[in-house]
Amino acid sequence: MFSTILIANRGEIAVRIARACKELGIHTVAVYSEADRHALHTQVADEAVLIGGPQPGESYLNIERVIAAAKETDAEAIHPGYGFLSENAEFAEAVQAAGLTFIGPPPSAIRAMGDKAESKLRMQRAGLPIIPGAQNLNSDSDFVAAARAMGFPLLIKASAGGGGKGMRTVTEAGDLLEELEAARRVALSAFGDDRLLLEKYIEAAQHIEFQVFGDQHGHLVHLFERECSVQRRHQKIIEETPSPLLTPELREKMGQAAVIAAGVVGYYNAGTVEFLVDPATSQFYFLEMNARLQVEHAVTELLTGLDLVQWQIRIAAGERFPFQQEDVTRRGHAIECRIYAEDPASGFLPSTGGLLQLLEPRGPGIRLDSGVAAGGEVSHYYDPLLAKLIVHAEDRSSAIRRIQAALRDYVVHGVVTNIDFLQDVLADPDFQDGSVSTGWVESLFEWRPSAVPADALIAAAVAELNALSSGSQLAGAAETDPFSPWKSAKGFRN
Amino acid sequence: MFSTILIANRGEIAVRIARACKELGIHTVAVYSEADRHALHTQVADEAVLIGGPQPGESYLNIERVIAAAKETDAEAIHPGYGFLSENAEFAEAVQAAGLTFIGPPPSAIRAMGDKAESKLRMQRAGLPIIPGAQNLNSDSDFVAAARAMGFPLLIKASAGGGGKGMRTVTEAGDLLEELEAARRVALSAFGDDRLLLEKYIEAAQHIEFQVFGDQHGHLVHLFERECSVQRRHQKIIEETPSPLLTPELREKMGQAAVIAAGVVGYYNAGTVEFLVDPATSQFYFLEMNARLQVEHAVTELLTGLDLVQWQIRIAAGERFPFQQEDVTRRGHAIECRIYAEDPASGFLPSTGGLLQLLEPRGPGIRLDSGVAAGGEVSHYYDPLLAKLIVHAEDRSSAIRRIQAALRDYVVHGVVTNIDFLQDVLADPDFQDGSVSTGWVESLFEWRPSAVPADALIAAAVAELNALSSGSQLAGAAETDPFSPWKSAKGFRN
Amino acid sequence: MSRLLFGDAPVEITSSGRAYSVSLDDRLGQVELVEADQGRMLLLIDGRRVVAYVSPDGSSVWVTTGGRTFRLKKSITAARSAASHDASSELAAPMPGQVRAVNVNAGDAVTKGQVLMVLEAMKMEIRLHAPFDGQISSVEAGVGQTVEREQLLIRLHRRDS
Amino acid sequence: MSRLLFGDAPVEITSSGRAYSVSLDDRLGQVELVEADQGRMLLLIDGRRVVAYVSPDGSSVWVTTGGRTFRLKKSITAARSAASHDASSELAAPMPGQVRAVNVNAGDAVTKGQVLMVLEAMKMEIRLHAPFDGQISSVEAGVGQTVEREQLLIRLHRRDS
Repeated sequence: MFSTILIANRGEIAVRIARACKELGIHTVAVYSEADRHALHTQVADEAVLIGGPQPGESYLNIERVIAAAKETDAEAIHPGYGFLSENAEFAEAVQAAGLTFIGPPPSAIRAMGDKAESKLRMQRAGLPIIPGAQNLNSDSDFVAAARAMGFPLLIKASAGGGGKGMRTVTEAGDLLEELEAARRVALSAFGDDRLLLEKYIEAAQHIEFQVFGDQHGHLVHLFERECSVQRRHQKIIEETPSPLLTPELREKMGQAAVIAAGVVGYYNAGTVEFLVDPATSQFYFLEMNARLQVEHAVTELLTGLDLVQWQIRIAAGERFPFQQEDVTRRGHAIECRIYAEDPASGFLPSTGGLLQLLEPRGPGIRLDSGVAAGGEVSHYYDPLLAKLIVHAEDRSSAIRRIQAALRDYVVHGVVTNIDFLQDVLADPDFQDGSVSTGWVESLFEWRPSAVPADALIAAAVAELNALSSGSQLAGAAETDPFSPWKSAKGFRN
Repeated sequence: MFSTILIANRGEIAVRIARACKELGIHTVAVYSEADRHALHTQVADEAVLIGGPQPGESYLNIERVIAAAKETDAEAIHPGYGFLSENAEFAEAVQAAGLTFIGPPPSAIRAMGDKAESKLRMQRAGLPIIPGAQNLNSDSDFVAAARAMGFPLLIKASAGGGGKGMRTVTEAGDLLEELEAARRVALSAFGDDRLLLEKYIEAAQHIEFQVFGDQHGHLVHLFERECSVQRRHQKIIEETPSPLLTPELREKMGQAAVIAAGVVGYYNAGTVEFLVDPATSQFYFLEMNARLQVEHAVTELLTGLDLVQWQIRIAAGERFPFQQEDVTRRGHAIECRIYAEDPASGFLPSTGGLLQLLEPRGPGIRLDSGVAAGGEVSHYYDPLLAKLIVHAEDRSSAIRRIQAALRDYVVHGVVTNIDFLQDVLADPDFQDGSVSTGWVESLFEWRPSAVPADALIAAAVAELNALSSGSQLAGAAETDPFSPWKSAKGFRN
Repeated sequence: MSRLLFGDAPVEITSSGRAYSVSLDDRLGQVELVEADQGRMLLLIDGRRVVAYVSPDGSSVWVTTGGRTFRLKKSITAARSAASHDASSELAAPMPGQVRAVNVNAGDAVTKGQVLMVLEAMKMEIRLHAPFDGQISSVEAGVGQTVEREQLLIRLHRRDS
Repeated sequence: MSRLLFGDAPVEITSSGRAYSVSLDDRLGQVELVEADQGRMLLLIDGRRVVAYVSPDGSSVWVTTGGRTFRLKKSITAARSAASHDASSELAAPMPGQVRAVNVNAGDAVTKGQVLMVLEAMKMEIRLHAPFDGQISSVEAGVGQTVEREQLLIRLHRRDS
């Protein structure tokens, strides 16, 4: 087993990986950018190395700096988390070339799955159903011709991408060129590669993905599905397992397809095979494979009782994954809500600022993977994910009630979050029925922020009056939480 | 289902019951004594009613006051938690007489199991093995004669008692009268009943108990065992499930015996049947049945995936318990450590004071049922249990590593805790082997507090120097945590 | 008696010790402040127990009650910012970020809804649209530039129609 | 240079800005205070990263480092309390509680180890034993009385032997 691991990430996933390492008795090294000097992930690691400026390209995406930090601290392996360098085959190869272990799949599998256009064709050859579309287009006129042939609505995707970034729905021909242009910009900035592909847009489709897990000795299983149809801007906000709509037969067929997909590219470690399911026909289509740990891995952990991050590390160290397909069992129901610093009332615009007050829910069956602490800052440089709230309960309706109760206890002041929005999604009859498709949030779910209740105005007035009359602000000390890092440190350093 | 429940308890269990109610959509009423005005359990409930002075007899043990509070707030049911009035048949009857529902077993079952002497004889008639002993003794000379006949070492127990209170081991005849006197005092004070019984002391025995659960329609199952052999002063400090020493055959036999024991007294709702197991002979003995929710119920919840407190409420409301014995499954391994405000270096003497700093662990598979918050006070009036740290993992060794890592993250300043002691128990080869018996902590485990490391002295010196030179205390603000209740309120109220 | 304005909601409040009279929407309520902890308040509003979490934040105040969080703008600021939104001829950055594209130059005529500039923040594209038909007076930021929240990006004026 | 005493451990410490020289057990170390948050400090001790949680508590200080918590008594207090334990002729309550039994009266001769009084605190019995062979001078608390921590309960003196 490794004695030291460098975690090449930030936020909640870096914190979560550090905990897995601690439990395995492994020393951890965090890396951080200048914007993250006081971030939670630097505090939970045994060591922390500054690797560059706040722009991702200067730090978290800087392969040389990350590897140099690992060498400096005698790390033997690097865990990339998700996002950043996690699906970068050059990075995985550079890690190996430096004599270190990359905790993830083989670079060849990353490369094979990283090109979304190429991987679709490969999966088609392996017998998996794929969504009709057009790849390897170059000129605008190629795109226009292909789009006309396919018909609208259609989807533009980044060939190199994943996680919904750069993905755009085009409903009429007139918007195509502008959307292509925008998608290219995002793709170039996010993945350093502006190639795009087109895909038929399947309406009312569900996004269902399968977790796969394999070791370096040829053993590969799936760990069941995750239902990820609640999305905004093509990014997931609520995930759950089991999927409320999957029949046992379809689960088995899709699970087998996921294992085939991973096997074709010689996959090992954790990966996720994404499918679109047309509920009208029960037909499923291979969408893409994410060659990394997924944001929503925790629902699978709660459902199966397995610690995926610890297994990632053990498999990277050469251990065998000891469970056969029939040994992996499901119990109860797990749901995750992603807590974003974003304003649902302004088109989910990210919100930045200092966390003036942060009260996080706790209780039986409640897990919170958080990347922030009271007093911390949410900057504009990185993804606005603050935390993931995950619950496990005996069945779906208990799990929904549990996560609703937990969200009611979640207080975040200083940045706008999507917590109230999540509450309204969870309470919606469509969600409660489990009949939500990927377009639901944007096309069917009508959301308005609640009117400000009298209680809130009264509380604000009492607090304000008190601040005025006492001369000191009633709640002002929340801005100098003694447990929040650094606030007081400034005075102390002088 | 009930619309309002009164929780007749305090501390972590009152907080835990309130959460179960919230998830079931039930309004909660807390009760509190004058010493608990600012306690956490009053903050998490929807309402809170002051019921009397700090002495338990004036408040938490005051049947009239508790029932009056329930009537006042239109509560329809009362959850007694554990301890206090939970095993008081008169209370259960008074609740019913007031037209309210008692969330627990029928008063007749509480009464039948409450008399430890009587219940032993009853279980013996039902065919359960019991420990040889003597009941219904009156004069000191009766006790002396019975003790001589049994031989030493022997145990003195309170007839009316439970939870180890008033229990004393006597190793030689000369100590008998003094120990009887002491046991009577404790029994009278704790249970209002000073009758005692004698029992053969089985050396190197293990304490293994079975959770039983039944509904009001005659359906009764067990939810597997809990191994509770790590005890100090006859009180459990670490519990786990599965028991590392139980064979599948013995588990099945004991589970059946537990269901028989509960059935004999017409039991329903949650209860626990305690056994002593002699590992030398694999013989087990019925010890007693606790007619209430157990402190350590959470390990069973994590093992089986069931929410016992929610089921207690649903069963009290008349629902059927839907699981047959074969439907209840185990997964992984769960361990609980009880976090006490007590000083292991001074014979586990309780420690009181204000919580100057409190950092609680969090992470995948970690559950913390806490009854306190930073800034709170630990008084001498009540049991010194601060919180229960419970973990779930794939197997016993992962669970041990997980709880060790969690304890390392647990910071409590202001009262002495048993955290370091627990760490040393967990790291001991005997514990790691799973071969610990009930006398182990006191007879075999040698503990000394660690020597103060240089790092701690250096940190204290730097902090102290800084406080001296700056004129303000470096860490002083930890004493006025803005999130701690009431500290600032005092100034505000003036 | 104090008259406070949160957004467009006027609240009149009078205190005597821990008791307050509050008038809101022509309804008068009696409020008792039972406990106040920095950031957390326990109130009795007409005898009903209400827990609220409150954090002042410059000209705003964050309030959480009943599991919902609101950012209330205090009167004057709120009025000013609403006005500037409607009548303004200045476009400012809605959040910190980097300029990805500038689609117009000074003097260009623009139509309402036209994308004038594209920012990237938190890996997301934010498009600045023309709020009315008009003409660009000046462009204050260039491609690649990092901008702060509220930083002026484009000035424009209404076209005489 | 400051000389501090925690329990019986002397620490000599000199500061210059955020850097400190610390002498302990005749070993000299270089310490840098990287970050200090109220209650949490990040130190570099001879280049090694150490996180410590510190809370002052009157004459004591609580320190957690490496997952272990210590209550360090600052010099003078510590010395005094140790002395009073050994030579004292006064027995005080080790914690707040209630007197359950008083087994002696003023004037009684007692032997070392004899139980003089029984307190109940947190549902636990605490027995006060005679620290030496001696005679009771006075009994300061009666059965049923609630006593505070450090409250005087019994005075006794050594028997001339």
